[in-house]
Amino acid sequence: MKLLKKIDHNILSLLGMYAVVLIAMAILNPSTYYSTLNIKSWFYLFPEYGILTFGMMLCMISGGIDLSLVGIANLVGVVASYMMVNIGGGKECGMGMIIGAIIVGLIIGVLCGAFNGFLIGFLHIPPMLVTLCGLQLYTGIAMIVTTGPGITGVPQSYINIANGTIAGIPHTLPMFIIVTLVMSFLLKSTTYGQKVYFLGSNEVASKYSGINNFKVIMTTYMISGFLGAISGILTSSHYGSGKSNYNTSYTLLSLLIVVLGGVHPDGGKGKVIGVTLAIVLLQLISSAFSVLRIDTVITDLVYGLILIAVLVITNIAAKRATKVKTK
Amino acid sequence: MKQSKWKEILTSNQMFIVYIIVVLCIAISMKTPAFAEVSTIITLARALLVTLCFAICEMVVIISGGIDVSFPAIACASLYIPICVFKENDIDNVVLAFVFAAAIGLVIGIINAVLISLLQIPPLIATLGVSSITQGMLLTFFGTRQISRLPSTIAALNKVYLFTYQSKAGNNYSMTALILVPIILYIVVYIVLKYTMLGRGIYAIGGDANAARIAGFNVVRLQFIVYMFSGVMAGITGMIYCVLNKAANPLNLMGSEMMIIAAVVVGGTRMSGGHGTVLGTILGVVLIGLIQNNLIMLGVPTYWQTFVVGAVIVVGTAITSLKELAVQKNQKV
Amino acid sequence: GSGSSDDSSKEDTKTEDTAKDDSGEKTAADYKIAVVPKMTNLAWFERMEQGVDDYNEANGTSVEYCGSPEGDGQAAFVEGLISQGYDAICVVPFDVEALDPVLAKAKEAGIVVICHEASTVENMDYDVEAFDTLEYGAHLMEKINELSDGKGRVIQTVGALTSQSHVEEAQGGKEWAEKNAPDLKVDDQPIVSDDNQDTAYSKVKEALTADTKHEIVGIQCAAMSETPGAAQAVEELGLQGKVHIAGTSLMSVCGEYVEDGTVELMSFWDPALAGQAMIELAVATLNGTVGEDTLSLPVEGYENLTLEGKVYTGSAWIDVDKDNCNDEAYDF
Amino acid sequence: MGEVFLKLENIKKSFGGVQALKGVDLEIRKGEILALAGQNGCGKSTLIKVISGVHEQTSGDYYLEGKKVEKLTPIDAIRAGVQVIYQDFAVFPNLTVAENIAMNNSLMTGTKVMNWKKARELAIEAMEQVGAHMDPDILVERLTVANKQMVAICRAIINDAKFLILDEPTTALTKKEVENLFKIIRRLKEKGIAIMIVNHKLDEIYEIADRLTIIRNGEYISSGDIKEYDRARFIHDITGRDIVESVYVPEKSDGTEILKVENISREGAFENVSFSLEKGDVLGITGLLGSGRGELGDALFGLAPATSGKIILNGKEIEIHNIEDAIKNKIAYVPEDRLTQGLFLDRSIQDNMVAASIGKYFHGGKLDHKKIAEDTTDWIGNLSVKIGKQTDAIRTLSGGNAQKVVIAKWLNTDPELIVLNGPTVGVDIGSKSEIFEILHKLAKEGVGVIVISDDLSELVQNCNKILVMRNGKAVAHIDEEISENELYKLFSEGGES
Ligand SMILES: Nc1ncnc2c1ncn2[C@@H]1O[C@H](COP(=O)(O)OP(=O)(O)OP(=O)(O)O)[C@@H](O)[C@H]1O
Ligand SMILES: Nc1ncnc2c1ncn2[C@@H]1O[C@H](COP(=O)(O)OP(=O)(O)OP(=O)(O)O)[C@@H](O)[C@H]1O
Ligand SMILES: [Mg+2]
Ligand SMILES: [Mg+2]
Repeated sequence: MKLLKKIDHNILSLLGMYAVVLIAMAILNPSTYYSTLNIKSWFYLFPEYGILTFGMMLCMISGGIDLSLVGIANLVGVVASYMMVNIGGGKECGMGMIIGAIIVGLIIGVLCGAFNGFLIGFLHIPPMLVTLCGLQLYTGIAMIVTTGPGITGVPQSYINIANGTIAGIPHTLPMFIIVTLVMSFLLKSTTYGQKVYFLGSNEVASKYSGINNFKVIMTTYMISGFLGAISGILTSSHYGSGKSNYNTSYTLLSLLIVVLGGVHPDGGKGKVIGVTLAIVLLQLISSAFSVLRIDTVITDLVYGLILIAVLVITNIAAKRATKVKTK
Repeated sequence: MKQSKWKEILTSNQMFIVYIIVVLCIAISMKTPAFAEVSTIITLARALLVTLCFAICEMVVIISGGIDVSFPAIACASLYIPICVFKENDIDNVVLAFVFAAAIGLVIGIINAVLISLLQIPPLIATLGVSSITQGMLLTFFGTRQISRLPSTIAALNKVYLFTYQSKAGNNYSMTALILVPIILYIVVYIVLKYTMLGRGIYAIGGDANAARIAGFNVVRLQFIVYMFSGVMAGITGMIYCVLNKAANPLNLMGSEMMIIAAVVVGGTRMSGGHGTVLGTILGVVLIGLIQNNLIMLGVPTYWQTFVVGAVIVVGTAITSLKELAVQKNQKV
Repeated sequence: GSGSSDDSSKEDTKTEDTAKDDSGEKTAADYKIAVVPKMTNLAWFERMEQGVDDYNEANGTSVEYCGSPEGDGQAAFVEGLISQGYDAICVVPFDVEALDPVLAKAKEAGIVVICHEASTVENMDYDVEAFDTLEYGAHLMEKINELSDGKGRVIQTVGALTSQSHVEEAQGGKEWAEKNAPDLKVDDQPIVSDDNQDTAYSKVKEALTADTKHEIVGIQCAAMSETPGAAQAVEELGLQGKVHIAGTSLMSVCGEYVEDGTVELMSFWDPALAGQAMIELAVATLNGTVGEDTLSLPVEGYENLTLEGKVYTGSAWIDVDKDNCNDEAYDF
Repeated sequence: MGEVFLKLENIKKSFGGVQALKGVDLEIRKGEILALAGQNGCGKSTLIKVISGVHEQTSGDYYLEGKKVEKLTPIDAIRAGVQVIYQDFAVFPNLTVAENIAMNNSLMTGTKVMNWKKARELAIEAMEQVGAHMDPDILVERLTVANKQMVAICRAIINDAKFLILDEPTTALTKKEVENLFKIIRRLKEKGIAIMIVNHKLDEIYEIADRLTIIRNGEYISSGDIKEYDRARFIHDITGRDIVESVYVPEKSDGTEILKVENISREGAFENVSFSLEKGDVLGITGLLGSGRGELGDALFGLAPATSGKIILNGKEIEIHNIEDAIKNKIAYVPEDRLTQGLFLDRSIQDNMVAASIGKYFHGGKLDHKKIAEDTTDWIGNLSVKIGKQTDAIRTLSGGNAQKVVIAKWLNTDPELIVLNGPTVGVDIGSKSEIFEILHKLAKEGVGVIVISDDLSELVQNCNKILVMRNGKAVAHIDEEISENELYKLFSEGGES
């Protein structure tokens, strides 16, 4: 019991979910679910939204939110594809150009983040609105670049980024792991990380403690934009094309994951481990659904239920543990 | 004194929105003379009807210190379920339909209230969860296909007009009678918010829930009222949407929440709660509606439209927030 | 656990088939086949599901009909299928660019890929079209031309600039007009409706309002929800007979406007048949009995398909107007 | 004396782990003024919240006018005539002054409609009584702390209360306003209203109270007529030890100048203020509200920087345009509003402790969490902060202890100059003297110490230099012993000096 108290309630309830899903599938349809092919397919999918989700997480810990991530991702994908196809010469596009396109893409991501950060940190417009507008703007620009249809014909080596494997393991898995480690280091072991938590828990006090809020906000949204950009590169590589309207469902998905992962929507609280668990959990569930051939409309339902369930359980558990009622 | 009052009014952020609207109207009429006609008002009224209803609910919720992203889902459920049930048992009763819709909205509203007020789950997340649950249930148990042949009395409501105006070009523009719903709604909300303790209580809990509790407000009760109101109105609005389109579609409204929130904030409501006016919200909705519904008349190329809408909202919200900031920067007195 | 029963049912159907099937020719029952629609939440594709179910009824097969409710979930959904031991996947791509690389994976995994409404997919075995989309668009435009005796302006609507078949359809109409109807001016840019009836309604209405000189004589709608939307606008503005609508839709969606003549031509092909055609083509491909320039599938409208590249094209479109709209055959 | 209005017997209250009240008895008669005294965190506010129905006692009996009360909600209490001015005011920032003041009244009468005209009249009348001058139509969020407190007071007095509770009502008021308030309180007392006041300023207690009840960390200590308590016993009962109130005299300064400020000005805040600070000096800055004393502090920390003038810190001239500059030059600032500006309420004591110095724990490519914990423990020791675990949320600490953490947060940046704006607001004598001991020690070690305060007795005792501000100008530099009364003259009188 004491030991249980030690571990975060949220993590506990997540692990509970893992047990449920894994055991259920072990009974219902192990042959397909646990086939190497199926497990491999997970590694192609969750890094794409997982990396983007970390951006959402960072912003939420800082007391904000980033609804523009999908817009950034698509804009980056579109610009990168545009460069490789219209400048680099499509399929025959040289390595130099590919790398160039990726770098430009990442820079654009950071710039979008900087734009968000500036409006939020300097003009003090509520993050929710800034990033909501951001979503419109970035999607809009992507739409202008493509005039609608996706930009196809990117070189094979670019497509390999998200679809290729090393030693049978998709490239995307190590990428995801690296991002995860960096994020947890950034939050736990850097000054910047601590400042994000302070900013998230009390903006005024952090200002009066000599923390440069503007700088921290800028950094936060730029990092978020950077992560969005990575996810954008992966998406466009995965689909072999850049387009303004890929993965529009990821905005809500990432929001849901972050909260599942125990990040407090008012900021100041949240752990990388929790979010990582949540990211993988959702992959396990959606895969289970596709294997069990359960109509995908039920996924919404289940996600919603899980979200509420986890929150309620966590709240009650937390109340039990420390009955300190803070009013 | 008088002078400064005027200055205050003319530089209030609501006036800024008005200025933008005026400029926009002039721009459009220059591009398309047909815009400068009575018909525009009718068209706009029809186009904004649903948005107006949603916006006022959202405003009340935000004033109370919360936020609600579940109303599109609520609306979808409350327009689709009654129609399905009616088709099944070939019932055909427009009044019943609206009552049914309101009831569904009420139930979901109560669920929101329980999660937020009793279980203390942050509003954004609670309503987000409720939203996907509602959608999931709807699509799972009632299917996903659009129903285009509505029961006749419901379809008939679509053709009830207050008056019909014939434009210079000879087109007919008819003002739907349903426009009365938002009109009445806005008047009622205005009175309740300004002249009843209920309304003031909503502002109070939005300003400082704890202080409200200490002062003797029943915070839980107020929150329940707010989310129940939001739910019921979302339900009714859903049915209105269905009537206006002469079709029951369980998905079309999804995703409209963000634009509505933007409209409300452009109208001067503070996300942090406690501030917001009915007039402001009208202006916000009109501005965003104007831009969304007249891009063709403005001659904006199709693939530029997303961007333009975004840009306008950025400006709108920026103005609101900057004015607010200026107020806070003011010397304390 | 429908999942587990899949495999077993597959097993026993195999055995009983080899029993009754004397001509060594394998049938759909011998293969694990999935039919994936653009999205599950359209009447259009519920009709396709109907078709698949009928097919299973008739042939005692267990072909799967499954997909994601929203179009942009399709790629991920198909990716999920690859790992589940299918012999063939029949898919109606929502977004060709997004799906293509996923289909590439499918083919690597040795799965036969059959498409519909997507002639440009690279990584597929064959695509079966009810008809040539460009021709189809031309067909609609032809009608508008006829109704408006060749003079005036025509606007087109598409669900999204990102949806290939819609854009092709519009393009087909425009090209036809440029060739055959010099006085019929088709707008360069189609109106985008997000495949949403309400949006289609207000945008068309806006366009008609702006058109004070009444130049607009026709509207060509590509997406199913647009035709009723456009019709509603025309009707409200009292422009019936002045503005002629020809578009794709279904009776269940647009029936009343066809009956009252606001929509003067509603065309479609029967998704149910299209679905069955995909299945048959998949089986044929698995059996290796394809490849010639012509192919005959036991499905109405697909008896004599002509092959061009990887695309088998039939002649299966159905025209409905005021006069024939009460035919049960079209009532879906 | 009138008959008993409220009687509490053996009230216990615990918040999960924290036992805030361990059996307190309390009795109040109509027409008497009872002072409730005790150290920070001894449970005064909690007791008040129990009385007003905000918290429910864990055990113990509660009698109102002789009748036992079972379950009490805030509105019940208000209806029963219990009016409270809370320590944190509990006013509505988003509503107008008028509405804030009239709110309780409408709630009490249970009216369903909002009558703006009546609200305005009530507000104006109430403000006249208190002698406050505010535009009734202005939003409270735009008011200064003092005026917010005024609003809270007005709100309490307009409702014909039978029992008025004031939890540290004078923390933000100037002497004049305090006198005003006391006049009102006495008038209400004449009307036979029972009054209970919580206050950390002894002089004020002696001035206003008839009886005294003292509690120490949640336990009932003593109770009786104010005359039975001389200063020594009072302090002893509160702290449980004897504190000698002495005047601070720095050891002979070696003349090394730490800070020199020359003619700094800021439009609309202060102009041409000059002062200097030698090793060992503790400089007090005082003045009425709006005299520019607070703004001076803000300027030194770059919150609202001075627009002209020279600042010389340890020999080198420095520019302060923003907070980062101040930090770079090792200037520390303990802000006025502890709750919103000083503390990260939901974060641990440890996090709060290092908030301003997190950068220095970043070496070897990562943060040294072990060192952070150790330093925290040291500071808690040095400043004898009373806490549970140093990983507890800081909101579980009470005024004085929280304030010590805020100070420690800055000492951990080893500053060259520390500016404290109202460091002892709402801090009990015990902690107060401890805090000043710390400051004196710093001064000895050569850190510049500036205390901004309007608690004259505390300044007289603890500062060897005092700068008096009046509407933006420095009107007096005092660097020898001065009596509180003399100081008060300079402090409040307009005109010649
Ligand atoms: N965006 C970032 N990414 C990774 N690490 C960062 C980032 N920002 C800050 N850090 C880490 O924190 C350390 C200090 O950051 P920062 O410069 O914000 O602190 P500081 O300069 O000491 O404080 P202040 O911001 O008040 O000047 C840096 O050396 C770096 O290792
Ligand atoms: N909401 C709460 N949750 C947990 N502990 C609390 C809470 N409120 C008060 N406490 C604890 O109860 C004790 C008494 O707090 P209280 O605020 O009554 O002290 P106080 O006498 O008012 O101090 P001060 O003079 O600084 O106002 C303190 O130890 C405090 O930490
Ligand atoms: Mg720095
Ligand atoms: Mg207290």
